[in-house]
Amino acid sequence: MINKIVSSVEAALAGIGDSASIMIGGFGAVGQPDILIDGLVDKGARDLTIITNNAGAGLIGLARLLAAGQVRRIICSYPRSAGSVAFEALFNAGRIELELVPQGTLAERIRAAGAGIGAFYTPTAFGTELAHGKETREIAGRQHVLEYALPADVALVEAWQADRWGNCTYKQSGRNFNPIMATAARLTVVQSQHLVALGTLNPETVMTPGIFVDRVVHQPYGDPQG
Amino acid sequence: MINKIVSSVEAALAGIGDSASIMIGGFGAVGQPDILIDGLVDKGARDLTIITNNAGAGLIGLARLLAAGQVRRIICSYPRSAGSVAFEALFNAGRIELELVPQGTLAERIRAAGAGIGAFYTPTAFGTELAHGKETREIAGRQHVLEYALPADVALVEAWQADRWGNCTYKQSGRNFNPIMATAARLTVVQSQHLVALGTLNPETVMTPGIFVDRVVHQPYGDPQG
Amino acid sequence: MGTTVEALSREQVAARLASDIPDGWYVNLGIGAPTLVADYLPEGREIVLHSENGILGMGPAPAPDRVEPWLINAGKKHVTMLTGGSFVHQADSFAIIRGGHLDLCVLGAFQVAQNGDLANWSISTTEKAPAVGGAMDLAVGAKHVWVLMEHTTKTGVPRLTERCSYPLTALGVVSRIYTNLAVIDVTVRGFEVREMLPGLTLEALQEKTAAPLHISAGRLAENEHG
Amino acid sequence: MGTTVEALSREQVAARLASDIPDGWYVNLGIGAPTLVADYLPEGREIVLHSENGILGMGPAPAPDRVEPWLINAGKKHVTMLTGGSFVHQADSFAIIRGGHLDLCVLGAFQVAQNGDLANWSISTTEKAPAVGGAMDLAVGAKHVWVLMEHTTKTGVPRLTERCSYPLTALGVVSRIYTNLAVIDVTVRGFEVREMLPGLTLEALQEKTAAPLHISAGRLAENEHG
Repeated sequence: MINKIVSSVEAALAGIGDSASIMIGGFGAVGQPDILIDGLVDKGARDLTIITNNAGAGLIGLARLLAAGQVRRIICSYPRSAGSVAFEALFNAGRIELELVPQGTLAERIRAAGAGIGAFYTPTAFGTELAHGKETREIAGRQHVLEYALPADVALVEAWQADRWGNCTYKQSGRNFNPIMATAARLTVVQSQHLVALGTLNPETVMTPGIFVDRVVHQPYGDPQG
Repeated sequence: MINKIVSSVEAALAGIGDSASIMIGGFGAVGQPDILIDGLVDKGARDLTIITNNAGAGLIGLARLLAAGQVRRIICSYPRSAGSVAFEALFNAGRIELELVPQGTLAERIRAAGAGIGAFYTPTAFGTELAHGKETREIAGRQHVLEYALPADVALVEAWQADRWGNCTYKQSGRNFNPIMATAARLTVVQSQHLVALGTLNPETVMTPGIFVDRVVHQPYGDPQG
Repeated sequence: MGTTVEALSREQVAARLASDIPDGWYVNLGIGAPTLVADYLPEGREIVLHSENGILGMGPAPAPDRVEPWLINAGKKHVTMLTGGSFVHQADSFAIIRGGHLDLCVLGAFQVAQNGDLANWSISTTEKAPAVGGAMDLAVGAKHVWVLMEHTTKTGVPRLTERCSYPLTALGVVSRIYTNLAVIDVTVRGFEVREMLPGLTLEALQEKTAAPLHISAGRLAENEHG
Repeated sequence: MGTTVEALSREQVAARLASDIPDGWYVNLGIGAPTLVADYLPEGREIVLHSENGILGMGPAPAPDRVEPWLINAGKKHVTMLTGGSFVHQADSFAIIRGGHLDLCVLGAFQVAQNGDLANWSISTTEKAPAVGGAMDLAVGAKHVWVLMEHTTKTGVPRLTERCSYPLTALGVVSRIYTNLAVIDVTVRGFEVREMLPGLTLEALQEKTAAPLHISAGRLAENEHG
């Protein structure tokens, strides 16, 4: 029998060690799996590489993980935002590495990793600093930049509903990076607002099929914070 | 006001001329837009390039278009099947060109065209005849083949439900190539079993957002034939 | 600078730009000033707003008592959904952008060059905590890129230049610029003035512009007849 | 060929293979003989079947009066859905395959070489109407590739060879072969016999095999103890 549901955040994060690369879903606070991030803080894993869109705000969620000094490197598109004080303090002090990636290229690199595509050519960033040193190629009369798949050891995902097979749905703009990150990591851990019985989710509208998911922990967390 | 609904197959296919490249959705008979294909036969457009998974069966749908001698070239993964007599007769007589593409590579090339990705590296077909003459590259210790985006002039799609903005859903395994083809053509034409009022479809479960669709024609066609 | 003409407010520029968006266009409004365009979309036109975080058919800000906590835009502000809207994940959202499906993207800018080069993401290569978000994808992907900005910096330095000195976002992509003084097309000839504030002379506008201004053919005709 | 041992039927080989599939695996069964495996999945194990045309959690064939016209498998036969199943489109279906998310793919074959090379899609480079489908994607994508085939052709030509003479499907991918005579692992040493029909000698099996057979370490130990 397939049962991916685990009963605690600790069990959900078991085996995640120092130096892991970790994708974290969410766009701003919406769809960001804060409880799992808090679990990472409690766990104390260090030297992490974090792959995510933003770099957190305030002192909760991702910002808390950054402030705890557990992150060596962040790969993201938009670290600067209202309240991104934790990131900015680390960055200005030279205590965190930043790989800045255009948002669409970040999404596509994550998707490529999940889809077994080794690399791809995108027109985005051609001729800019963010393509500096990268291979380029003219395709169909247009200049493109070569970008590589971006896999991770772990993906932390926030879902709206999940069942014991790991099938998930998301809520409104909480979908964002969550479904693609779920496909791109060796270990995909879902924090779900609701647990539902197998068969509750309509097969036509499952957004993340369970094949991509390893563990589900029920966290009726409520509305996005911050 | 956005209203993509047209009242006839003729209007749905207006402007499609000789030598057009045309994607046709469906896997086998399921999700194959037979009424639009019949419309192409009636229209008499010739010298077509058809991009699709199979090459039709019997004497309906795609097989009928082939038998009518309107297709110069077909790009597909699995032309041979029970009843694919129209294709086989043409192929054996040297009267149709075949570009055989692994099914996943076909799907990915179509998706790439819709997503503005110029080309990508896939491990599929490395070292086989289907990669003959293609560029290869080792990425992360694995050999890959370079494959290019495959766009088309027209995509013919079968949907289950559609609204006046062109938002679509599909039914069960009728989904297959339809959503990705809808993204990859300059003109996307949908044959839909049901028309629904705007707002009927749940924003969370629209499978093809209307942005990808140009025309919708209502065809309560019934179950897949053949 | 010798002109007594009252420059337009940001709101007025946004309204001026909004009036040029045709019925039925799919439009992304960049974060910052371009977001204001949403408040001035002409009555009677259905214009579908896209947001990078995965929304099509975004509506205005909600009443304070009708906030949906899970529904935010790319600027991380709460929004609403129009009837007919839909959600997509991040890779699909940027497939929409990169794949050329948006009719228009409105972006803010630090500088636009006379060849259409855009600089809008960073003011220096040594900036602390740089952030790019979806700007580079939007700039290369949308069918039309219109810039909404002040004609000069606060200290009077022209933003329309022969060549951008700030880091580039994309090459040769801007087709039109709406400033607080004029509407200017970017053509093969360079900057072509389409419209100026009443009372403003071409000489006065040229004084605030660091590249040659041309009178557009359309405007010439208008002058001849008027 | 000197052996009086009765070879297994296709159904018996399918059942033998099925008994080795662990609980919880995600499995794709290739068209043809591998499809039979579905009929012998062990009771009490939840095994999730994937079908290339976009199904996860495929169930057995329906009763004649319960056919769903829109629900077919990759072999274009009507199937059912298990509770917990879901549908995906073609690009996502092959992202599952190529991305390494399937635990197992069972394929038929014309030939398997001792280095794991697989030839299963074409018997000649001049074949009329060749067809490849998803075979090449499945072969490179699944974590385990098991082949189910007759040990020799009808005329007695061995299918296990030093080197494939037929066009390749993929290089070095097969890890195990289930034939009507034996179960054979493909290891760094080449073919290792894991299991033979009772009464069959290694010599008799070698006679029907065009590459050296080794006794697997596991089997040796078994012999020593048994």
